[in-house]
Amino acid sequence: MIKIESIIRPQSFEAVKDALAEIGITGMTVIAVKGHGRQKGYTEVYKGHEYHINLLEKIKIEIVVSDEVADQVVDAIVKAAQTGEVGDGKIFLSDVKNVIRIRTGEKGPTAL
Amino acid sequence: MIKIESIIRPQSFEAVKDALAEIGITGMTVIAVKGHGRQKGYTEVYKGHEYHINLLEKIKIEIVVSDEVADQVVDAIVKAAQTGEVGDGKIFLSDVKNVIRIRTGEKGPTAL
Amino acid sequence: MIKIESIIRPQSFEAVKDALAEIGITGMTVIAVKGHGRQKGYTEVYKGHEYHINLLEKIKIEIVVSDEVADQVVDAIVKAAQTGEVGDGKIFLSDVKNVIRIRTGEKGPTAL
Amino acid sequence: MNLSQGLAQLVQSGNVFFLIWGAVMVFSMHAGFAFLEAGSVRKKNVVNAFTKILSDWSVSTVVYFFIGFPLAYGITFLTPISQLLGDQGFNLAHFFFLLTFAACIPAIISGGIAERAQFGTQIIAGAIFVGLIYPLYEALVWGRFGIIGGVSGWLANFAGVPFHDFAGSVVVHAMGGWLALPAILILGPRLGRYLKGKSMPLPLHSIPYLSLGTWLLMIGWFGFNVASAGVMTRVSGLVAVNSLLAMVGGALAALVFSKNDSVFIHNGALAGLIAVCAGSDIFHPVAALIVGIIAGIIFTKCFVIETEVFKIDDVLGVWPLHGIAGAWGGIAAGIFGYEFLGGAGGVSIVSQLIGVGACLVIALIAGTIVYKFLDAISGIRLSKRDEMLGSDLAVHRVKAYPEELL
Amino acid sequence: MNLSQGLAQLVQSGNVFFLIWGAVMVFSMHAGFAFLEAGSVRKKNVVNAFTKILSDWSVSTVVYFFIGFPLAYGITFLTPISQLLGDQGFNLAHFFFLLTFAACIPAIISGGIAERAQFGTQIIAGAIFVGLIYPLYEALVWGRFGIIGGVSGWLANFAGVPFHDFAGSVVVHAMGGWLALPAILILGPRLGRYLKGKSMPLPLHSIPYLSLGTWLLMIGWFGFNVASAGVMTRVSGLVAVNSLLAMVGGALAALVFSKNDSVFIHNGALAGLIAVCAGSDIFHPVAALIVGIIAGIIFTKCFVIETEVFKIDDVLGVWPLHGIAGAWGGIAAGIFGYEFLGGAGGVSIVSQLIGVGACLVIALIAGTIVYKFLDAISGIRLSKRDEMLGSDLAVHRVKAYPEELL
Amino acid sequence: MNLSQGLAQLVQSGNVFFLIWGAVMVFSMHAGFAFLEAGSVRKKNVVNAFTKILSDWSVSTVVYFFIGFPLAYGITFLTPISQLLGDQGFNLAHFFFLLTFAACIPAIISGGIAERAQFGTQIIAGAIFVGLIYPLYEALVWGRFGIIGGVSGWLANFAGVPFHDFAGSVVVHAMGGWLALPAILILGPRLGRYLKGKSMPLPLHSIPYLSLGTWLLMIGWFGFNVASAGVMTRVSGLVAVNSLLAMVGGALAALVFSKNDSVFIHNGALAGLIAVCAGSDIFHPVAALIVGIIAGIIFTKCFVIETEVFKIDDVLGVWPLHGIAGAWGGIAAGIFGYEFLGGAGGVSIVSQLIGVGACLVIALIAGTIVYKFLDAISGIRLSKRDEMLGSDLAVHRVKAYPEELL
Ligand SMILES: Nc1ncnc2c1ncn2[C@@H]1O[C@H](COP(=O)(O)OP(=O)(O)O)[C@@H](O)[C@H]1O
Ligand SMILES: Nc1ncnc2c1ncn2[C@@H]1O[C@H](COP(=O)(O)OP(=O)(O)O)[C@@H](O)[C@H]1O
Ligand SMILES: Nc1ncnc2c1ncn2[C@@H]1O[C@H](COP(=O)(O)OP(=O)(O)O)[C@@H](O)[C@H]1O
Repeated sequence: MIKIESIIRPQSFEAVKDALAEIGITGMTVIAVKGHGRQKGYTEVYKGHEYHINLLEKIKIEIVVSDEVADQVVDAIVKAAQTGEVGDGKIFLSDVKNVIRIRTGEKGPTAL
Repeated sequence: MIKIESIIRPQSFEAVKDALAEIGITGMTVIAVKGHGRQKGYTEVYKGHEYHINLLEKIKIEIVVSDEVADQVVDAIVKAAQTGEVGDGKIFLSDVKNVIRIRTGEKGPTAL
Repeated sequence: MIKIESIIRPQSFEAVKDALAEIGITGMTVIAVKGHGRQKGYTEVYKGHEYHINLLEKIKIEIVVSDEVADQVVDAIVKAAQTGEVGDGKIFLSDVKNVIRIRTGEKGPTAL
Repeated sequence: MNLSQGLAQLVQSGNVFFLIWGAVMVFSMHAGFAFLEAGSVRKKNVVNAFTKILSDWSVSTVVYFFIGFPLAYGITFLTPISQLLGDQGFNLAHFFFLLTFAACIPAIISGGIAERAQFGTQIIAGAIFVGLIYPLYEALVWGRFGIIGGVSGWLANFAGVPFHDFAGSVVVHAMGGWLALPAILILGPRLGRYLKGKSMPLPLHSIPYLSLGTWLLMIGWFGFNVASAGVMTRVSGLVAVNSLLAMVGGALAALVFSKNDSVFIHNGALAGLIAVCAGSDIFHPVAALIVGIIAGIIFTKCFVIETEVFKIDDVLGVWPLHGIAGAWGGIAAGIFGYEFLGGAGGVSIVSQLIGVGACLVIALIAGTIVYKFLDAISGIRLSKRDEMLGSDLAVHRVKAYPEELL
Repeated sequence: MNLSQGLAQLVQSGNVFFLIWGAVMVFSMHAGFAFLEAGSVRKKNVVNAFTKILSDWSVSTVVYFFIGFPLAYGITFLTPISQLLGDQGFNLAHFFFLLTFAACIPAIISGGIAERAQFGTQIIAGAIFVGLIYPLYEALVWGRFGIIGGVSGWLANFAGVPFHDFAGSVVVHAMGGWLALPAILILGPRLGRYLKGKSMPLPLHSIPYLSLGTWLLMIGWFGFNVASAGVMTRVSGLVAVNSLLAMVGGALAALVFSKNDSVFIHNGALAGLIAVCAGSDIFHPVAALIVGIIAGIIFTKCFVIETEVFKIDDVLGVWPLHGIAGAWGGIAAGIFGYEFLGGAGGVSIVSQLIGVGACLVIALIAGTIVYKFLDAISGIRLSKRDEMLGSDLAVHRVKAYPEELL
Repeated sequence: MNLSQGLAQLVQSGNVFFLIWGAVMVFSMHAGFAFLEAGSVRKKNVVNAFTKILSDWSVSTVVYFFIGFPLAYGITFLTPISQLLGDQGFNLAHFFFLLTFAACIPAIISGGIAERAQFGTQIIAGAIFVGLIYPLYEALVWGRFGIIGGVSGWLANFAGVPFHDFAGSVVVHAMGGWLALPAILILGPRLGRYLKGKSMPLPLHSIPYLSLGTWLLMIGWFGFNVASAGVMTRVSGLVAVNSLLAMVGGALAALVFSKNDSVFIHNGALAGLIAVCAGSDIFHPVAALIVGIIAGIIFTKCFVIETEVFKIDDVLGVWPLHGIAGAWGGIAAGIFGYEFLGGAGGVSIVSQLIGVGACLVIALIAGTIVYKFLDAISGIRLSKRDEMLGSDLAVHRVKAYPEELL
């Protein structure tokens, strides 16, 4: 099984969720994060003192799927989250050895 | 070493923590997340406009342990977090290549 | 590619960010978490009832890099985040199979 | 217009303005009730706190206007407008001021039963209290029956002097606190509050809101007590300063006895204010300070005993706060009101004890009957599912911070 | 000093104090506007809400002091201090009180155009309204022209009695709401508010702030209406209680019609208060309750029609709230003001309709011209980038909670 | 009762009511101090801010009642109640009003030393200031010694007219600000505030709380200045409008000079109010506007110089705000008070400079001695561990939002 971690813009989240639903993916875990990358930040001033901030609000979506559908999921996310401007985010793929559904105790891909 | 990521209901958290303490696990990292799955959500109304919300509050616990104890940890979590109703959550297992304890610089399983 | 997850004290964050910038690492994702470990917590009193709290505020930094630079990154973090007292945190390393840059669709190490 | 007419009109204008000022001050205390509750519950019941207090206020206004006030004072406003305007609307201003007291009853109860009581039935219970039960006791003490509080009522004849409750330690606060007790007991504790006999205090949402609520209450309280003079020509600096000293006495006592606990210092200030109402017109300032100190200790100790020993889940501690500190205030008027303790005299400890006792009996009986009845008819507690989801989403279908995370 | 001088001086002092009290009450409503907006927008526009309201207030003060008030009443303060002090500063106190009304105009508009309007141009628009447009209509109704509202003005001659707007349902609220409408339309909806014709309400930041804002408004409103008597010797308990009953009527109607919605019950209370201003001195209390109930229903229904059917992105619903409920208040004074409906009489539905109509026409024309003009000159909307980043960071370079996460 | 008695009683009632109104207004400013500080510190010191302000208030009340007020005015309240009631408690109301001023001293200091000062020693320092130091200077200016401010005191003889400080720019604000300076210097900056000589401003918790605090202060300030008339019969619309214009002047100047900075516009409004106190009864409104504008610029510039150039970690900027703008207010009364600048006259720049100078000297000396002494005896700063943990958990063992994340 594969874990797909996508870091996207908050404003793309609704579109990504819809795109995933369309291809039948509903299980996911969502986390509010801050991202740092190439994207330019903004200036903050606190009582006369200027800062440059480049930790920006992002949304992280974690989805574990069976190996076969991973590519399809990645494509759906890329399509929905792409604006073409720096800061669109990244997707990381990694292996998951096992999954357990707490409700039933089931293990393996069927537990997804 | 194995990383155990469990997504559970917030109200199960205390019980899970106690169950882990009983088997000697105290190291863990806890994150407030939102989960989307089979569990039914609820309706929200904002100024006369209805929404169906199915991003629900969940707690994610990340625990890295040596391979031997992983099963025991999974069992403890399942037992403590199971209510039998949709939404109990999932546990994902994956490999961790190395661990470093920042305080000492130690590496490998003994750094846990 | 390798994913470096570091759990550090909030007050070390600025120093770690600077240390990473020095070695040319700017891509990272930051999450506010709570940590539980050996570090002593504190007592909280709520309306005459005492609690012992040992979930402490931590910062989690996730960085994905190519295999070659991983060690350098780990060293930089350890150096910047080390105080020598319990609670400095941990670094976990794990494999990442693939990376996609959403903006361009690029895949693999060059997408980092 | 001749001079004496001019003066009379000015007196009347002053009195109307004075009462409206007082009424608005106490009205603003209701925002205080709302924030105190919103700060003291969990995030999932914050919207409910705000909606409940405003709904209770609104329903109270209607029932007290049409039923409660006429019942207590024999004055109705269903008369031609010319009559209402006759005294520049003094009677209406008086109604407004007294409404702000009456409406405290559901606001007090609200804090005790928070996080698990149904919205609808609680509104009905509030309406019954403000329309009937409270005006009944009010009529006995301040109003047209006067049996307890009238200068020529039964108690005045029996004990020499009538029951003295200048600004409502007993009429308002003890009544509210002792009406809340049966409600709290019948409802039972919130889910998870006591696990296997162990007390597990549920964490509160926000100290800043709790503090804001307390400040709104403390500020408005000076309207509560000062305007209880009824007319501007009887305004008294003593009442203001006694209120002040009891408030700081309660705050300091709670601070010391709780070892710097923030929740207690805020509630301690309120306990002092609650206790001083009854005798604020007749205490010496030093006595007011002592009355407040004792009230602060009462709350600090009784709240812990109530929730930890008796395991009564009184969320905001309204029974020790309004109920016990209020009763203490009624009794204190019968102690420090005596001239040999520096007071202005004209009180009797016997009258005070009887007056307080009557309040407690009425409140306990009425509270038990009303809540048992409503429970039997339609249930007074949220379903388990709704309680877990929180009343914000279950009843009002909105969260306190709708924007939060996505 | 002889008695009659003493009395005269006391009357004057009372009047000055009364007006200052009222002015401060309404001043505190502006904190209410700020919190109502801060609670109703998204987190990224919260700082902007606070800064805007305080800036608007400040600019309004200056322009109304130097231009608006002199224009409306023919009184200037650029005279020697001895003259200003002649009447214990009564004229100055009067200015202060009326300023608090005038400054409502930009505060009302602010809530409708939130989250996408430019800071600078909006300040200028506000200055034009408070300096010129509002005083013009004010002069027609309350001020020196009196064509609409004067006892011997044109309308009084035409319809028998002048237009009656005791405390500004029309002069203040309808004016503000109908000035906001063109601004909202010219600006267009916020990004993402309507996607492919689908309405996607943007979640609000905080119900507690929304509630705090509402409470500040409700409390201060008693200054708004009561002190509209102008002098203490004309204070009226009826005005206070009518305001109260309309407020709770609006709240209860909104609660029922929205099925326990927290946003609506708060706004419903405000709708009731807005509607009752005009006739609060002449309604029977029961009529005030009805006027409020209708206002509560108006807001609940019209807001949904406006935003869901007409797809007008009026963030806080200021057009239905101030605009429509305000106009309803003006008309209601011409209905329930009649003696056969329990009112005090002296009104004419014809005058009310003409007065309201004049307000709407002036507001729509002025609003359209001013915003079109400013849009042409310098643009009135934030750039897309700034709107997405939020005006807090884009304009004020600070977030509402600077400390949050790192 | 004959007419002249009736009038006298009405005057007295009005005066008592007026002072109580003013006292309650200023009391509510203390909620403002609490929120201003809570918004300006980091989350881990929010509970401490609330607890500190309420504790300081409570201790101030007790020491000023028993020691400070008797010291300054020679009036004690340890007399029979009949005597206290003789004048309808006017003296008590007067005490209440002046207490609200005295209690500003620890509230002002609190904001400068936030986030690292010990709770206990700061309470003691506050008690010493409110019980002894402040009443001493108060007695010199307003009270029984009158050397500086009395019409026949030393300064009046020396410079022709006494020192003029109508509502406490100097007596209250400069005193507070200049007492805070030594405390801030002795404590040193918060951990991490200056790293290797680099200024690293610590992010503040919440602009909404900062704004709420500011609004509470702005609103209450009209009680501060208006009720400084002392009796209702001397109420003045000029004082109210001068306060208003200085406030908006300060706000607008800060807005412009800080380029739309939200923290500065709020503080600028306060700077204007602080500066106008002294001469609000004698300035022409246009002068008040100018005085406020200058105060707004003073704060905006001096705060940055203080914290960035001198590297003094004055968390809320109380020294530039209360200290410098307050001193400016005292001096401004000696400029714009002159008749040729539109003022009402009766001032002397020499008197003003001497009065201000005396305040600064007393404050600096007293502040240094008290804090050095307390530091030597028991330490005035939190331990490093406690400071890092935050005073909420270290001192009060509770977090501002106990419910947050688990
Ligand atoms: N090497 C990395 N490791 C972890 N997260 C990263 C990394 N690089 C980028 N990110 C995340 O992706 C987000 C977008 O990256 P950025 O470089 O700004 O834009 P882009 O992906 O379009 O080049 C960042 O804000 C950060 O959260
Ligand atoms: N494929 C998945 N990937 C990541 N997280 C998931 C996945 N499926 C479920 N989750 C997480 O587990 C939670 C519970 O899942 P849900 O389907 O609601 O119940 P159950 O596990 O009882 O079938 C979800 O809210 C989500 O956080
Ligand atoms: N086994 C583990 N799995 C996941 N996170 C851990 C684990 N052990 C420690 N952590 C994280 O690291 C933090 C520091 O650990 P702690 O034991 O307190 O100190 P130290 O690493 O100095 O021994 C913890 O608060 C927790 O967030």
